[in-house]
Amino acid sequence: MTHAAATVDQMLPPYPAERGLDVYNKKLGMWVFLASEVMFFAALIGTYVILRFGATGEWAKPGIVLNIKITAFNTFLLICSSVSMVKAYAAIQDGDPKKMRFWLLMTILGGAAFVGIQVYEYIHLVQHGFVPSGVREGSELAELVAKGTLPAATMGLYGSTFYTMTGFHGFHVTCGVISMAYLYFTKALPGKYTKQDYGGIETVGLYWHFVDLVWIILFTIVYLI
Amino acid sequence: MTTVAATAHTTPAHHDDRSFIRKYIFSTDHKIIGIQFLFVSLFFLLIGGLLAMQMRWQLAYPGQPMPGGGILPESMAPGGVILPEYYIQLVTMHGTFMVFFAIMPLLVGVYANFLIPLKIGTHDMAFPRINMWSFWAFFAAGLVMLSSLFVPDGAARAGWTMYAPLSARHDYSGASIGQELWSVSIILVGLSSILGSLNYITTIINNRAPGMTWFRMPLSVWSLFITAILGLLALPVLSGAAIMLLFDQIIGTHFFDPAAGGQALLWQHLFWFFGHPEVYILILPAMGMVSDIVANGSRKPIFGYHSMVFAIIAIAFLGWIVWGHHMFMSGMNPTLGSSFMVSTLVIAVPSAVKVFNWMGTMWRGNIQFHVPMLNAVAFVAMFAIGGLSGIYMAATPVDMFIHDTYFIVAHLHYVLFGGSLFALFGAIVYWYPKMFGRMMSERWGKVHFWLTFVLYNCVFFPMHILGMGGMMRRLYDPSQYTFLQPYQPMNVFISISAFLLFATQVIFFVNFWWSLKKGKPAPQNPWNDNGLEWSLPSPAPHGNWEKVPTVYRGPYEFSSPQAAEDFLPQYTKLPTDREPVRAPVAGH
Amino acid sequence: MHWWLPLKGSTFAGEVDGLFLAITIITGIAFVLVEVGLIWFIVKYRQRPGQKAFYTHGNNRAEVIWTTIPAVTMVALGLISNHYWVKIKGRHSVPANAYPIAIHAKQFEWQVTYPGADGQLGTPDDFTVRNQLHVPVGRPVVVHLSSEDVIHSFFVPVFRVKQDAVPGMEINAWFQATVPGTYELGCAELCGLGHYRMRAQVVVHSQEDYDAWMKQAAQEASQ
Amino acid sequence: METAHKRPNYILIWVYLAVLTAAELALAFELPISRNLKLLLLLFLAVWKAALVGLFFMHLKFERWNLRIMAIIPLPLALIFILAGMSEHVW
Repeated sequence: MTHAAATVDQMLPPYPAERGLDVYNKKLGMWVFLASEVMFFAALIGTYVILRFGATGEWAKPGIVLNIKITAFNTFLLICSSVSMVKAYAAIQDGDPKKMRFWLLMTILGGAAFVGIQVYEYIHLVQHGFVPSGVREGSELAELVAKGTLPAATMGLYGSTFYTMTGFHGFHVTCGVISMAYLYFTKALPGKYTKQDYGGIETVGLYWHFVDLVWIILFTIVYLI
Repeated sequence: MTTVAATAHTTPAHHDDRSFIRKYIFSTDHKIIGIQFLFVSLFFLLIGGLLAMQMRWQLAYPGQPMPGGGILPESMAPGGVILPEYYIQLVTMHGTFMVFFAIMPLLVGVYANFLIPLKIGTHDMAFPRINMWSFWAFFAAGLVMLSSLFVPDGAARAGWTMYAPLSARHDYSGASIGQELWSVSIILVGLSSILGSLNYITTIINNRAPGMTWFRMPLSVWSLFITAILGLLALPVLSGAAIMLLFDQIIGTHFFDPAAGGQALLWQHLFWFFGHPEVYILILPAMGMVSDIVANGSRKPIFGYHSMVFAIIAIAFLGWIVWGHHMFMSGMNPTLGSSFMVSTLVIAVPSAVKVFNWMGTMWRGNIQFHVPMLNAVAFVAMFAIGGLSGIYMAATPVDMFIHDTYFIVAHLHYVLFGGSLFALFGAIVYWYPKMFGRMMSERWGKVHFWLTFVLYNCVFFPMHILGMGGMMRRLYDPSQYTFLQPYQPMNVFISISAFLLFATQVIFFVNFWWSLKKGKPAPQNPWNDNGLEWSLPSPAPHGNWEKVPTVYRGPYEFSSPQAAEDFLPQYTKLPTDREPVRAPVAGH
Repeated sequence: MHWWLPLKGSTFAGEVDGLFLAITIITGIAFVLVEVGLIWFIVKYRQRPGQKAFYTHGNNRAEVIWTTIPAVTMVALGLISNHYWVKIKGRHSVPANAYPIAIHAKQFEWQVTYPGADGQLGTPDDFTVRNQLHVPVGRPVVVHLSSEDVIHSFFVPVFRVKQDAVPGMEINAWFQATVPGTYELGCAELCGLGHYRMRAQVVVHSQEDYDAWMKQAAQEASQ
Repeated sequence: METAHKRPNYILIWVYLAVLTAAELALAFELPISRNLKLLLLLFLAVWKAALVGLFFMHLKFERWNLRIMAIIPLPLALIFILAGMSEHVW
């Protein structure tokens, strides 16, 4: 398709064409994109695993620097937003745009709240003295390091990997919230999604669930281990 | 449903009422985007060449003022004499420009964009607007990289491989903004490649013309498809690594800084985990296009089409498990070295299969030596040398001696210049008529080819000897070492050949520009080829076909007994051909 | 100037050179096969009026042959190479009686620490000399490589030995010099703007000369 | 386009995910078991949760195999990289 806006049947594979993967272009494109996202996070997570595995000395025990309670709540929030996304998808599949709009709005709010809480968490951590380069001198955490509660040798790596991994995850969540909000105002509100054509919802949903999936891994390996 | 679908997917009429900006600048037409990539990356190819010339001057005449070097600022070359800090910028930037901004976009940006929709028979890419963003991300990356040459303390200085911690800490390299701009630019390159790759993959999987089955696709499309998969999965790793490097440089993280617990080898693992698939990104499309051209020039079907396809897939797969062969001497776990050595040697097998199949294609052919064919044959000959010299460094004990010497420099230039660039010279001439509607000059093409072929060997073959003599890479002044002083005449010989080689490229550039306006108008199918793109007028119109063509056979039916001429296009319907039937899909 | 490899100065230089030669023979055969074949085809099958190319899509037997032969050759080469690799660089390759020398690389010099009279590193009689590597002939020497700042690479062409010195790691490399004389040690990994002048002198002594040099150098260092 | 498959109970998946998260927290901070066993169990739970999201929310369970392959291809590559990187520290 060059420039005709084919609004009908967006969710069918191109035709006439040789048989491909039997899914429409946008969905296939999103899966291909997600494959590359897997490799991006593999680089970040792999770096963390390798650095931690090869670190000389102990790694900080979980729960000392990071606030587990608030992050657990955040995890729960993201899981909820994932389920509300899939509810929106189910609603439009059943041809109920009103319900779809409600659940999409819930997803956007859930995602935005996640980002908000993460920003709050970052501010809190920096105030306590946890920064990307390690522990700020003269801070609360520096005293813990001096007391030996936290290992001095690996705090630099801890800060580096923590902020990079969660930061890029947060960036992805932000992108997701922005694109969902864009779809909400330009497509969902004007009622452009129908039982036949809800490709935008499915595609952005795939992205959103992927971001949730990454968080599930990150939460476990960064906060709990 | 079928009827609805069909109407929804018919092509718009061909009248083209887009404004100039939509048509030529922020264009979403895959052919225009390909041409934009072509102009920009040819420019960077020229920049990369100019940087190489300065290096060659310093290597041949160390410490002597470079002619015309007076225009360079004091911080680079006072009085035209190249400083060591400028020399390592030259080394770094030559590699970076050639790999990321010349060869890779020339092969993938230009030819994946231009050829995929034309050769598989579709109107455009699956996501034309994402395609446009891919170009502009690349353009921005190029501008950032170019601008780094002009910042106060100069461009990045750690080699194109940016080994940490030299690259990660400014007090080690002596450059700050330049290093950071390098990282930023590479992140953008990664973004551009990912956007491009996802487009190519989706388009090839889903948008092939009726009858264009997987095993009727031209090898160029096959190789571009596999390349896109490599790019899709490798470039995000580079982007991730470059982001971490940038953080080390600007916000004080410690990923690659051993002084604070980081790991220096981690950068090498990340970089080469991307870097080795990247090596195949830089050669596979060239192989694919050479296959097309060799079959056309020999007027014979490609020999062993299926084994060619499987060789591409095998190379791509093995390409993921050989990255450690760049790190044999890095202090890597020696057991890991053993396994990387074996996988590296094994990857020579599919490459050999490809070379033998090209030869098999030429065997008992009726070989026409048009300019693309000359370049394609040169590709086969030179790639064979580059591939064979790779075996030396794959064998770890020998690599212990030749690693980081000019032997490596010779090897990589035999593959990248003798391989990719010769294929590109062929491809540019071959598809020029479909891009611009005119032919490039045959005579000047031949002059350019022969001069390049001879001079190129004069430049890079002696580098093997230098490497065997133990001359290290990236040396500002080899005459510092007593044992390298006797090799100085050879350095002078290489440099003079390099200057002439560079001058020869002027012929190509003049031919290219002159033919744009004054070239012979191109017929629809100047090379008597079988591909779908030749069913279109030259240049191919916006939207390509009114109605996508139907494909009846494979792309290499040359000299078929079924046809009177010595070619039988994929879109020609013979009385014996049946219409392709597509299995019904839910919904259609 | 050599047109082939430089002087063989260590015990395994001959093995490395032998492997180099073997690969040259293998690749030489392939090279001749490909290039002569190409030229032959170019001449023999060039376009002639009225000639039509032979219409074939390939030959499975040919494919099998030219897949198998390179595969077998490459695996055999891999096994042979691995034998030497394990011997030279494997994790247990350093001979037990090797004479220890520590080299600390920094931008842009080699700091060579000798074990002194007791032949042990880490004792008070160690002394350090800049850019001078003296080794006894006919005795395995193990170099403990470390780096102050960035990655450097310890490269002595006549010994055919190369090993990166990586900050944060201590890497051992060993060799056994066979020919007394004066050679050069260079840095093979780009390490900054002074990379090109990061060189040192390598002197291979007979054992008596080495002992004499050691005594004198220790004295000079202690002053 | 009709959905060919029976729709999974999304709320049930949600409950699963919430319970598994709670189990992870309990495992990480309450259970007195050896560190390695804890590590193994936590990773197992994480993969389980990730699989639930992938299979049901991203409806991979209901896709054809060739699309599933698309999602699976990067995983072995990532694993190869991580294992090679880790093997640097065990010799």
